[in-house]
Amino acid sequence: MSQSLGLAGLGEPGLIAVFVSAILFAIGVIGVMIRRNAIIVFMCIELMLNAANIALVAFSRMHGVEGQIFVFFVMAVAAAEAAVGLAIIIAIFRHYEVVDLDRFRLLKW
Amino acid sequence: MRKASDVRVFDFATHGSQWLALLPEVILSLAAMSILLHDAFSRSKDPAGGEEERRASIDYLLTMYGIAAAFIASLWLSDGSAAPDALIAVDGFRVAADLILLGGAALVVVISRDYLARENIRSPEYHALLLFALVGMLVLVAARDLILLFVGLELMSIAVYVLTGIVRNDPRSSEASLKYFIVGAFASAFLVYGIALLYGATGTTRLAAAAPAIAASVAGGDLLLTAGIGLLIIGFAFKIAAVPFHMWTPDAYEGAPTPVTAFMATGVKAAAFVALLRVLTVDLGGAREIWIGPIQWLAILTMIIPNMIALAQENVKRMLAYSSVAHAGYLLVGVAAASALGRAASLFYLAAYTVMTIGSFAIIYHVAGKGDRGGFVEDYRGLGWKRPWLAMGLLIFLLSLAGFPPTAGFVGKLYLLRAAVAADEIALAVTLVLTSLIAYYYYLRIVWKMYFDSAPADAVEPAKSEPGFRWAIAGSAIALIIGGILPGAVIERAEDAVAVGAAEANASRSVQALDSEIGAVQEEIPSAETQTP
Amino acid sequence: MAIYDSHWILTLLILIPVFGGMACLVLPEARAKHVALVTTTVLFVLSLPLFWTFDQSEAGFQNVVSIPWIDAWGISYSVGIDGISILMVLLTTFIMPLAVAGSFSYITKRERAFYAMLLFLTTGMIGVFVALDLFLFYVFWEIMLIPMYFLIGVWGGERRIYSAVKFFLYTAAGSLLMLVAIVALAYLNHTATGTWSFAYDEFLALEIAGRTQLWLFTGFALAFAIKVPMFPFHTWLPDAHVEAPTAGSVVLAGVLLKMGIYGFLRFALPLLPQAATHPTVLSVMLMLGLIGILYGAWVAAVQPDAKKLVAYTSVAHLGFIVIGVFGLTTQGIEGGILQMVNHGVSTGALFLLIGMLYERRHTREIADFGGIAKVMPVFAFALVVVGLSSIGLPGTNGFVGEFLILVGTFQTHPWIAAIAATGVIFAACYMLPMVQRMLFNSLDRDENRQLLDLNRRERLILVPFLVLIVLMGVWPGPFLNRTRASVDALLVRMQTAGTVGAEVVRQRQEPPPVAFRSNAEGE
Amino acid sequence: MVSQVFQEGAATNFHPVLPFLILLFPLLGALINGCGAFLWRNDKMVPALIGPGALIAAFIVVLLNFLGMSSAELHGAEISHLWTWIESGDLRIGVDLQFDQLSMLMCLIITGVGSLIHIYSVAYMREDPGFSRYFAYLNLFVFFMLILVLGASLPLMFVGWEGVGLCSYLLIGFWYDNKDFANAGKKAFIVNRIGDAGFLIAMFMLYVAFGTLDFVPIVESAGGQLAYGGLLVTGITLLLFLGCTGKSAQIPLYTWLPDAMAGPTPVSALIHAATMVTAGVYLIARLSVLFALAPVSQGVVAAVGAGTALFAATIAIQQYDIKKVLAYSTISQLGYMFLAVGVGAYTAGVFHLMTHAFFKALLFLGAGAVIHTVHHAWDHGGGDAHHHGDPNDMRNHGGMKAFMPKTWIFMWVATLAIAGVAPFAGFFSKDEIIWNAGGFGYPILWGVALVTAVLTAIYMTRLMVMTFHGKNRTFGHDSTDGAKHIHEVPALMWVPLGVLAVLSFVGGWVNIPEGLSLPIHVDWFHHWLEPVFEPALLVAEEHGIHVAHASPVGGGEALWAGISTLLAVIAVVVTFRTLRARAVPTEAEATPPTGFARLLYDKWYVDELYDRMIVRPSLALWRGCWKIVDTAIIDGIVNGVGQGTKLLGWAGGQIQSGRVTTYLVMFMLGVLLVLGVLG
Repeated sequence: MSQSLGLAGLGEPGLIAVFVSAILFAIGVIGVMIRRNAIIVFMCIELMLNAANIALVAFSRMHGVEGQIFVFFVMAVAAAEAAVGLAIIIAIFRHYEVVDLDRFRLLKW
Repeated sequence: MRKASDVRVFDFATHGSQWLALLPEVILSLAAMSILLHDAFSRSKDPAGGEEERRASIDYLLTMYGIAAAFIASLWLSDGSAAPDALIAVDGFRVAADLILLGGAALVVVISRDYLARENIRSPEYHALLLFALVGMLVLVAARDLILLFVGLELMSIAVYVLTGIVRNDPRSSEASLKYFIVGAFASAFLVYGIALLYGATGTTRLAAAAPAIAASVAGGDLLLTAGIGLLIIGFAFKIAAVPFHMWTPDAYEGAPTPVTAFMATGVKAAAFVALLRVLTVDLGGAREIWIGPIQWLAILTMIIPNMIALAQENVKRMLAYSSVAHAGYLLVGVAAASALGRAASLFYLAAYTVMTIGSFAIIYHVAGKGDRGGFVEDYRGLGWKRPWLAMGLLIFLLSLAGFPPTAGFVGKLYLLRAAVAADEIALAVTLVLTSLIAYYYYLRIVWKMYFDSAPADAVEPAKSEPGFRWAIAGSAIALIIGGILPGAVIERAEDAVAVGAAEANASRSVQALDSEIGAVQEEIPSAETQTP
Repeated sequence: MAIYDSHWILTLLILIPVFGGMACLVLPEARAKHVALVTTTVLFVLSLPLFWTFDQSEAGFQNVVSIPWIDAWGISYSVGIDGISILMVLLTTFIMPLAVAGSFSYITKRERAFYAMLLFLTTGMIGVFVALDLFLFYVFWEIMLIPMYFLIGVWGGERRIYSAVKFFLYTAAGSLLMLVAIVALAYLNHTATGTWSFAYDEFLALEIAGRTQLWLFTGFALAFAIKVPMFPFHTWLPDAHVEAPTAGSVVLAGVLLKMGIYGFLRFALPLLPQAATHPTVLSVMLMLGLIGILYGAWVAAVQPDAKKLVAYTSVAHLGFIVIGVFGLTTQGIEGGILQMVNHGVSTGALFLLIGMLYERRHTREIADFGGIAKVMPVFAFALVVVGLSSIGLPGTNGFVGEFLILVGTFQTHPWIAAIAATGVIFAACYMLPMVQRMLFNSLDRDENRQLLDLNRRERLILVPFLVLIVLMGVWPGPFLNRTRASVDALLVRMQTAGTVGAEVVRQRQEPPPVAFRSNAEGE
Repeated sequence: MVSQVFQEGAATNFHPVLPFLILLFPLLGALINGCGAFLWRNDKMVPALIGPGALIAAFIVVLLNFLGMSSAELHGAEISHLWTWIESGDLRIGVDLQFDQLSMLMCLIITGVGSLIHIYSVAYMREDPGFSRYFAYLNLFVFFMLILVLGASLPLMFVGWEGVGLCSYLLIGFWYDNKDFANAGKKAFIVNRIGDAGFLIAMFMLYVAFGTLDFVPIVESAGGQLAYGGLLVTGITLLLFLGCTGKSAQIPLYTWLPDAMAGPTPVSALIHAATMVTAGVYLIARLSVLFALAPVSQGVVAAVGAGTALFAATIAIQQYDIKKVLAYSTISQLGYMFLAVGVGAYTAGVFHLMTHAFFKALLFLGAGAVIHTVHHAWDHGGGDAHHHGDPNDMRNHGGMKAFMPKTWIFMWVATLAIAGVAPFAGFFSKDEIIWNAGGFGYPILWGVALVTAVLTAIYMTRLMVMTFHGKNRTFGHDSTDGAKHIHEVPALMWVPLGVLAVLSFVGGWVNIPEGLSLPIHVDWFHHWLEPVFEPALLVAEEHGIHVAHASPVGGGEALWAGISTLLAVIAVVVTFRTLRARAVPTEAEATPPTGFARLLYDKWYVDELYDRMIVRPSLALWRGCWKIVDTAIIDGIVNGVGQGTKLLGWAGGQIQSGRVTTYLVMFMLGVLLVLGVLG
């Protein structure tokens, strides 16, 4: 079947926004891959979420408000996630005194 | 299925009807909050005395009542219906899922009681979080809108992250929750991005309504849609712990308090699967040829690899963790079938799987003893003759997990096989049986330790269990046997449920959907054959 | 005998052991053996009249009960017997009481569980033989594994765990593939008729393409070949036999091994006739059978362990049955069925005898004995008679079966049968040396001089075997007659199926072109 | 015209009287004595009465039937149906007894000679603890032997065929606590089974060809069914003959018979001389028509027969064990019979079968008497160790005629009979065989037969001389206490010898061919068996085969009969004189012979050959199957798969390193996979 991008209705700026979001997402992924520090890894994940937000907003140019509403949900959830996440990191910091992901190896194999 | 006359229709025109449609969720949330409030106000000055115990048991009761009420509520919903493109699904599929989840949760709560007392986990949030997670699951299975789906998913996940790490003074627990959290967050990012792309491709987050758009973009080979579906699958693959997104599972399962592990292994997985089934095989049913590839691959990998790794496990808890990953693989076969038959099979299997998994985890934490760190295969030597009933329970759960007649596990496996064969997924079917052969070995290993070896002199007798626990185990075991000998009723319920789902899927006017689902209505020829030109 | 008209007898046979087993589990340890004995005896007495009430002119199923079970899948609880299964059912009910009685002094620990397992096993075995719904069949087929797994694993010898697991996985491997084949059949049936069903007779009506038949046949054949066991899938058998307790070995050899053949006769052949009569399939099966005969005998001949020796002889005997069945002639198949019973009787008895010896000396090494005929004349007599029936001496049951098998197969595959006939030589080569080295030669070991001859219980156990050995040897008519109608029906089905079938039943339509017939009638 | 014959046969007025009794008596005897072996072990009275009694009773019934038959004009066979044995498809095998002249004759021999031997056994086995067991076996043997000859179909005959094999096995290994004896029994059974396999296959071929396995229809329709000299009939007959070589101890399967002498001597007389070993001859006679149709097979049978006769005779010359000598002599005489039935002189074969039954039984029983005596002498005479050698060894006998004159005389009668000296029984039967061998155009075999006749005379005379003549060596050379302990056997033993001696003398007179141009000529025997062999003879006739009236080198029957007798007499006399002169060393001081004699003494090393060529290689092969194929390869694969999977699992587990970062990497790989395989 012929492949198409399906971004027809998206205007110039929207298109740019989508690509930005894609790049941002990629950066986030790479960050997660290469960093060892739990906090930073988590931040990179936030980056990915925001990339998604940008994409949503961009698409809502094409499809109307639904996307923007979603963005708010994502933000809210991300906030909750951050709260819990940091709490967890603190909890484990109590045990190990470090936040280096590769140091947590009690559970393996 | 039911006649149109006595169907309770939720049109969502009035606000009330939405609340009613969400009644189980609402009830559970109220229960959870009331628990939080209750122990907020019943903080006693001196932790000494029966205070703690009393509060614990009140929490316990509140939780059970809440779940029971929710159960009744979803039964009440079972003869309701809503428009196919409604925000919240009101259909047999959801109700069936609700019942499975609620039942599972109830079991978990019951078996937790001993555990919490033994490990002396006093934090009252335990039950609250469990309920919130449950709410998330129910929302997840009810969602017809990707936004709602995302919210439900996160609600569930976040609560479970915390539950995993609830034993704060145990590094393993914290480590487990961290691993789970990091990977989970990573995955949900993919999910969100996937949803975004899907939204971009279809212009709506309410896929049921988007059938034409999907059809169009499938026809047009729209990359946006394809990528979106891909990311969506990845997001779910993490939740259902499909290989290779499963790496966190063994660690998280091992590190988490065993009842929570049971909850994760059943509730989370079940909810995610039901959502996946609805999204892929119903809403995106028209795009089967897009997503079937990844699903098949995940299924095969998920069946083979964990089963093999489980062979080499000495720690029973971890072994069961791997085995539950493998079961996700079996369930993926049901997804790949992409038919009403497949959905019904998955529902049945989920029900059986929930019971037998929780049961076995309960027994192994019981055998592991205080600290929940033992539980090596060697510790089971001679158990069969020392604690015959406990062992017999475990025996039944293991046989069911292995898919051996006469247990529900066997019927479920056969059900999945049937779906796979009917969908012409012979390769998957064969993989399924061959991998379950591998699985026989490590399940049997525990059995032979229990019965063929005699206990060493210094073996520690597992503590006596409290009646509730015993009833739960006995009940589950008997349920599995009955489910294996007389599964008729359950099967009919499952097929009924998906039949509704299918009927409504028809309503979404999509050529592909129509084709692939008509079949489904009278569980039909492989959808593969019925692709439109 | 109202019950035998009301058909529920088979269901009773299936249910009684379950309750008996539960009774064993709950009653006091000392009572278990008696409960088991009573249960199995009742079972036998109940089943015996089947032999007379059975209508041998009827090719179809009798005492049929069919009630819907899992409607959604069109699965029904349907049981019945025909000429192929009746002897198997009776064999089972005949062996069980003796196996139980044979364990009275052998089993000393965990008796409750032991006898319960034996009884559950009985349910499974009878179920397999009477099930007319493939789902039901498969359930029984699998259920049997668990009690056997326990029998070997808990009450077995040193390497019991290895053997038990080997047995379990080996057999399970086959049956899982069979499960796929069954489901596939059900699905084919569904596409043909639009309804789901696992009923045997519905599958019989199916028209299946040749290629598909081959695939399905492979699925079934593997499961059955492992169960038989056919070379090269036989290695689980010696281990299982050696490690299993006497009763386990008796049941294993007496009944379980028959299920493979029974499966071929009941399912693989009639359901997939084209595949079964496919020249390649036939020659493969016949070759494997033939190899089994020779190979089994050869390996048996050099075994130092009496029990292992007998185990390998089973491979040889079952090889005979396989070529009899796949020779696809009346004599071959009837002989095969008869030989299944014979093997059950004689090998069962052999294992009992070896068990009795093991109880006394706690060794099975042939070399540890010698000359014990002097101190155990009754034992010696029994062992010789049983051994001779096992090597098919005319006048014993073994001969009738082997003879029919060979006569039958010779008509379609002369060379196979001719080579198989040399099996009688090798049979002598494994049985006589064992008999000699155990019973004869000089009684030179003190521990052998102390041996006590069989006690009353043991003699009583052996009597039925000996009677049957002679009876079936000189008057097999009653047994053969009951199989006839069903076997002929099967053969007609095979004949209409394939090219091979045509010549198969040649000798059944046109009378042999012999002149004397006419003037013989003339006289 | 074949059918006409049978039309008449149908019209006969002979009906067997109480046929089943013939079988029932020995069977009951066996059962009672069998119970006795367990219940009243030490009571010698019951077996002593039941054992011989059953035989005599059977003999009487047989005699009645025989008289009835001879008074009636019977062609074809009378079948008495007892019950249906095997019925499957169109294969119907009844338990039917076939009464015709041949089976009647055999029954007479079996029960008659059998009775004598049973009586003899009572005394011979008197002191054996297994007395009752012995008679149980012996009766059982007779039962099976009668089934063998009376069975109306091949399978039923096969029952007897293997049944007698079983009893032979049990009786050879009767003293089973002696390893060699037990081995001998086992060897006999296994070797016989080789032949039986041939028998079985032949049966299958017959069934395919005829659709039945009953003798009557086969014999009747053979001519029409099978092409003369066709491959099928040749195959069938050769396979049948393989069976015969096993049962009747012919090359190449004869090796079991000499070992079989391990059994009690009366057993050797009954089973390994008079009855069982002749079953092969009987089988060929029974199915003579098939062999008549297969000239090739006939040639083979005749050649093997003659060859065996000569071969065994040569060995017999150098044996010292009296029973071994007789054993090889038996093999040799059986060779004669096969030569006869091979060339087509069926009557001659059966005739020799009968006479041989008389004199060979006599010889064995006589030998038994000697052994018995020596044994006793040693037991009672006590004496030092070296006396307790092998009572069978002729070097421990010598000069017995002084102590046991009756036995001595009887033995000489038998010796002259077997040597073929007129007018003893052996003369007539053997002469007819030799004559026919020449007459049917087998000059070489004819020569062989003549030579063998001479050898027979020689080794038998040697036996007589070493045993009965010269000085007694039982207690060493120079010892006089032999007289004290060696004495004639009791009447219970010598009376049967006497009866047999008479038979060995007159037994041949039932058939005095006019070719001998003696004053009297009797062809009763020929006439008696005529109907049985008629079909075969007809076939031969149709294909222009007939007896020539001159020997291969000219001269009539009378002349050559004279010559052979003369040769025999000369051989006897010469041997007697030469050996009388020679001093024989006792077993103890004897040294094994050297040169060619050694070769004969060691029986041409055939046993060793078989051991190296067949026994050891197959055992090695079988071990290989077990250790290599089974354990190493098949189980190796099975366990290998298991271990391999486990190993893979362990390896997979190692990836589960515990590092989240690894998990994330795997995650990304998964992402790539999913995106890669998207449709």
